[in-house]
Amino acid sequence: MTTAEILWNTLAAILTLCVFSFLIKDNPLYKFTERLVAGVAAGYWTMLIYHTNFTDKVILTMQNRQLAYIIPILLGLAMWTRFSKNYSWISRYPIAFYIGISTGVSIPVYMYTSVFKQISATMVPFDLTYAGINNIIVVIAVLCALFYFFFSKEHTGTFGVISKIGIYTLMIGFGAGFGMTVMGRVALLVQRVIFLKDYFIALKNYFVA
Amino acid sequence: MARKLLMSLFVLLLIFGTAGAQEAVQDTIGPPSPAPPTNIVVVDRPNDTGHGVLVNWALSADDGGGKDNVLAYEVYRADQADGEYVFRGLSVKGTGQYEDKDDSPRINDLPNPGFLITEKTYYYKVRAMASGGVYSEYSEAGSGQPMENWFHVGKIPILIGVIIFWVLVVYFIFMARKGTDYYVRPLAGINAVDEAIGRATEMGRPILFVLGTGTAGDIATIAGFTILARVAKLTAEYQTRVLVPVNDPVMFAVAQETVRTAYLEAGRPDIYNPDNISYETAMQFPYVAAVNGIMLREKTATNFYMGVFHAESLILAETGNIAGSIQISGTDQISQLPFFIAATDYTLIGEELYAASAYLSKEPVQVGTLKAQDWAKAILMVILFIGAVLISMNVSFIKDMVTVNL
Amino acid sequence: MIKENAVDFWDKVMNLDRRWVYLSIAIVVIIPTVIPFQVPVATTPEVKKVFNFINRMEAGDYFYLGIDYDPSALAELDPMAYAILNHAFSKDLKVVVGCLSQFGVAMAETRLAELSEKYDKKSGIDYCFLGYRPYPAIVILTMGVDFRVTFPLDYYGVPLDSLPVMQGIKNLMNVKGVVDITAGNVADFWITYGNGRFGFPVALGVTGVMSADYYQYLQSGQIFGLISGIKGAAEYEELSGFETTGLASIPYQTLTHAIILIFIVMSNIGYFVTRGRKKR
Amino acid sequence: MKKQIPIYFVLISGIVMLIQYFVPSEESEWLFTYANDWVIVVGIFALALGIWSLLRTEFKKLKNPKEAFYAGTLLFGYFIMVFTGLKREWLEAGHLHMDLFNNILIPIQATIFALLAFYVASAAYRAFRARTALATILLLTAFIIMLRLIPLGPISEVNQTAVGWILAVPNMAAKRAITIGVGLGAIATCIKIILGIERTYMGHD
Repeated sequence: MTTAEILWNTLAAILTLCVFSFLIKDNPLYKFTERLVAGVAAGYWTMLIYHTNFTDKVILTMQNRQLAYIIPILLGLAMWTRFSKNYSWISRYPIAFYIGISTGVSIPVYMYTSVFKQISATMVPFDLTYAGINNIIVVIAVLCALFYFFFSKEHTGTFGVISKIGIYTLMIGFGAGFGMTVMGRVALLVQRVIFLKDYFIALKNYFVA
Repeated sequence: MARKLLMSLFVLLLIFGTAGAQEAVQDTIGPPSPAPPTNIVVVDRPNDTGHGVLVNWALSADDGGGKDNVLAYEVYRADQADGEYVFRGLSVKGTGQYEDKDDSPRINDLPNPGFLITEKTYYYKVRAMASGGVYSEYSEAGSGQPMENWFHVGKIPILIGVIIFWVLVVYFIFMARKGTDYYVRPLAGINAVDEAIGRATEMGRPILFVLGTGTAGDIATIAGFTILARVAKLTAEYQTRVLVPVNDPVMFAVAQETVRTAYLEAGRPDIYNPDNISYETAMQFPYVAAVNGIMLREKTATNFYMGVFHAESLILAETGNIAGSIQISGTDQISQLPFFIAATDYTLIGEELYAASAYLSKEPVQVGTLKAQDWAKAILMVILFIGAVLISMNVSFIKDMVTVNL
Repeated sequence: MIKENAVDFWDKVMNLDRRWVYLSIAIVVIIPTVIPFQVPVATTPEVKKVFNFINRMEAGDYFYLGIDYDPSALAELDPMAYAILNHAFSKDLKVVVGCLSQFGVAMAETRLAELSEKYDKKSGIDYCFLGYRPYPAIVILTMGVDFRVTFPLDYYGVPLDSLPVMQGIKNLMNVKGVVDITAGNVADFWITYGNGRFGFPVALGVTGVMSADYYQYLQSGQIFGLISGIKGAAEYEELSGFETTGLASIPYQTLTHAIILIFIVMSNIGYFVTRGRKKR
Repeated sequence: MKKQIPIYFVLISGIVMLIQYFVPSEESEWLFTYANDWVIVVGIFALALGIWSLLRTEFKKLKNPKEAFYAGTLLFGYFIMVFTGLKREWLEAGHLHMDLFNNILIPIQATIFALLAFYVASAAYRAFRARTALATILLLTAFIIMLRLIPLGPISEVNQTAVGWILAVPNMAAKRAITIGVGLGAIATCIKIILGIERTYMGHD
């Protein structure tokens, strides 16, 4: 490694150790790292948005005289009325469009992906083979779990039993989700440890050579 | 520029290379050639922006019968009936249809020869390919125009679903307005809200409300705003501070409005402090680091996590645990629910997050929508069960009805 | 006296400072980094089926290997491709390699170049590399009819008809089965079109994140085997004896999982012991 | 004016976007991208608000001797990234901006992410206790799944079959049911917002 690379890597290694120090307890080193990364991330994000979205959607559209973009730009500027006490209500206009567009787009998308796709995928044939019996279990478990989400009915008696099976099903799902995730998280930690190891080896080689 | 040209040549080669290579081996004497496909009918491809047609033909007599040696069909297109026919693509044997669509007028800044112009007439010929690299004669040409469509027929089931659900919601809201009282079962996570705010007040420590790492346009985040509104109103009454660190600028503006209005409605605009809602930073993990810092240094007594969460869910919940806070979480993200279940005191699972604002508001109109959700669930469960039973008996019409292919 | 000590011990276990847990995890992650060693990996039936599929074929038998991952999934999927190709070449099987995802070509080419040299295999004689074509559904359907429809030439520009390896095999019906290694939706195309339409035996190699969604196809028999993530790769390496990075990552995983499981067991014993005492 | 008009904006934009979904024409596609750009442009301008709030708070903290160092650190991090990124081409590899990105932002982000390896362990230790039937099921499932990494000979064989079944059957069912519930809850929330029944997020005077 070159001297510059060693220096950059030293910085990265120190910051890595600072974050890990949080595991022992909150401390000034962690607080320093936390504030530094908050500032760097905000600065990076500012310039990224400026050079991409702002350039594309604001500067270029105006240069190309895409008049349709005057409206969203005016709405965007209206957000800035929040700097003033008396006119901050104007900022509700862009928020209204923002929320309105988001909700309007979401309704059919949820209807398709969360409802139709799931229902269609769950309609599987029952029979007495291994796969067929599993299909029966899947359908019954989905129905029971949906029972658990009933809000306007008391979960007592038969209904209570069914919804209990439902919440048990959900818990199996959560247990499985938890168990499956551990591998990926460990892999991330291993990457950091290997980074530190490689750094120390490089450091040793740098000073030995 | 030269690279771009090469790239587009390469793309063209990929598309047309197949046809050229087959023509080369066509002349060799070999097995008998199959009968050509007949009756070419070209119709508009439905449900599109007007840059696609469907080419239909009657199968070759040697496809599935006769000499039974057809492997595939090649589809060719021209601008005029007697123009130059260019290879467009393949369909496997037994298929009497080819979908010819291309909606990019230009590729790599060059005019795209494959592009279909809306309402222009195109001519198609099809020929059958048999084993051994022999071809039938070309079929007679058929013609048709791509048209722009104004309604997506394939989405009709979704439209019906939306309408039925919409009607249910409006009906139950209407009934609630007329005074019908609906029962809702208690939810542990909701019942804990009051207690958790009370605890913070007793301890004289602030409350933390995290809206997650989604955007202000995510519906789960919007559900988070509605819960924040109810929580903030309670904290205003108890005169407890509520800290809302956010990572999306629009979320920041909406959260400020939400909390300010809540304090106004509680009659305490005087104690509203806009600085309690803070924009931390834009990126996921730097934001999490900042929230961790707030939890430990402000010693928040109660933490709410309501919205869209990703991998940070467990980092937040474990740090809250170290700080000894009571934690109530809710998210629609299935992958993160296990961690909230394991590490927080109460968790609103999926739909419960959306129901929470109705529970907390206790307004009859809001509760009415819960009733509509239950009815919708009941209808879906019946359809699901009957559909599954019917499909077991090889009757698929219900499954076909709910299977939407876009 | 001894009993009371035991109770004290479990009390401590129940109120263990979480930093002991952190320290244990740190130790079991650092040890394999400093002193690399190997632990055996528990093999799963779904990986064994893929291994047996390759292992039971005789010299000269054909199978199709799909290499459809991009560099982002390299760490998890490349060891699978490496072990399977090694296994196949060492058994003198004939391999038809194809790509339905455009980044797969570079991955496949690297591995084929390296391993064909190692085993002295020749393109066109011992294996055939078809290259890449877009539209996976159509390509799979046409390969079910004839490879030459979509791939008149192989990746190196040689007509398929002139390749000795392709004499006598016309379409996917003539190969023993399909193993597709992918990080994307190509897997779904193989299930829907490859298995659904033509009924070829299909096995998949997928990333760990994807695996939970593909177990259902294993249950329903739509795929005959599944290699998932780095663990699946390690299993195949263990079974076949051809190692790259898969097995190397297993010590970390096994040790951390073992530590977590031990902690769970301890905390539950502690819970029952201390609860029992409280009852008394 | 202040309260009613925004509610109508929500209603109109919501209904228009809902209808847009069912219209495949080119005009409709244009509308979709255009509306998306509204959301993006509003977000761009709102970023200035967020950054302003962040900087203002930190500048205030500079006066507090206890906090001054940390506030200074944040401001230093922010402005160095802004100044080193002023030109478009400085955002490419080989410039200081990207060196800072690669050696400050990336390692810190990756390390915070890696903390999760410790946290899954401590959460499992604390939460997976057989206090109730529900907790026991959660614990047992997670246990079986995690056991797949431990080589135990014949026990592993049985365990692997159990893992496959859990993932394909109850886990799948749980995911489907939650997804359907989330869908209905989200649509109901959207309808309430479009109809103006839920407007707590909007604020009024």
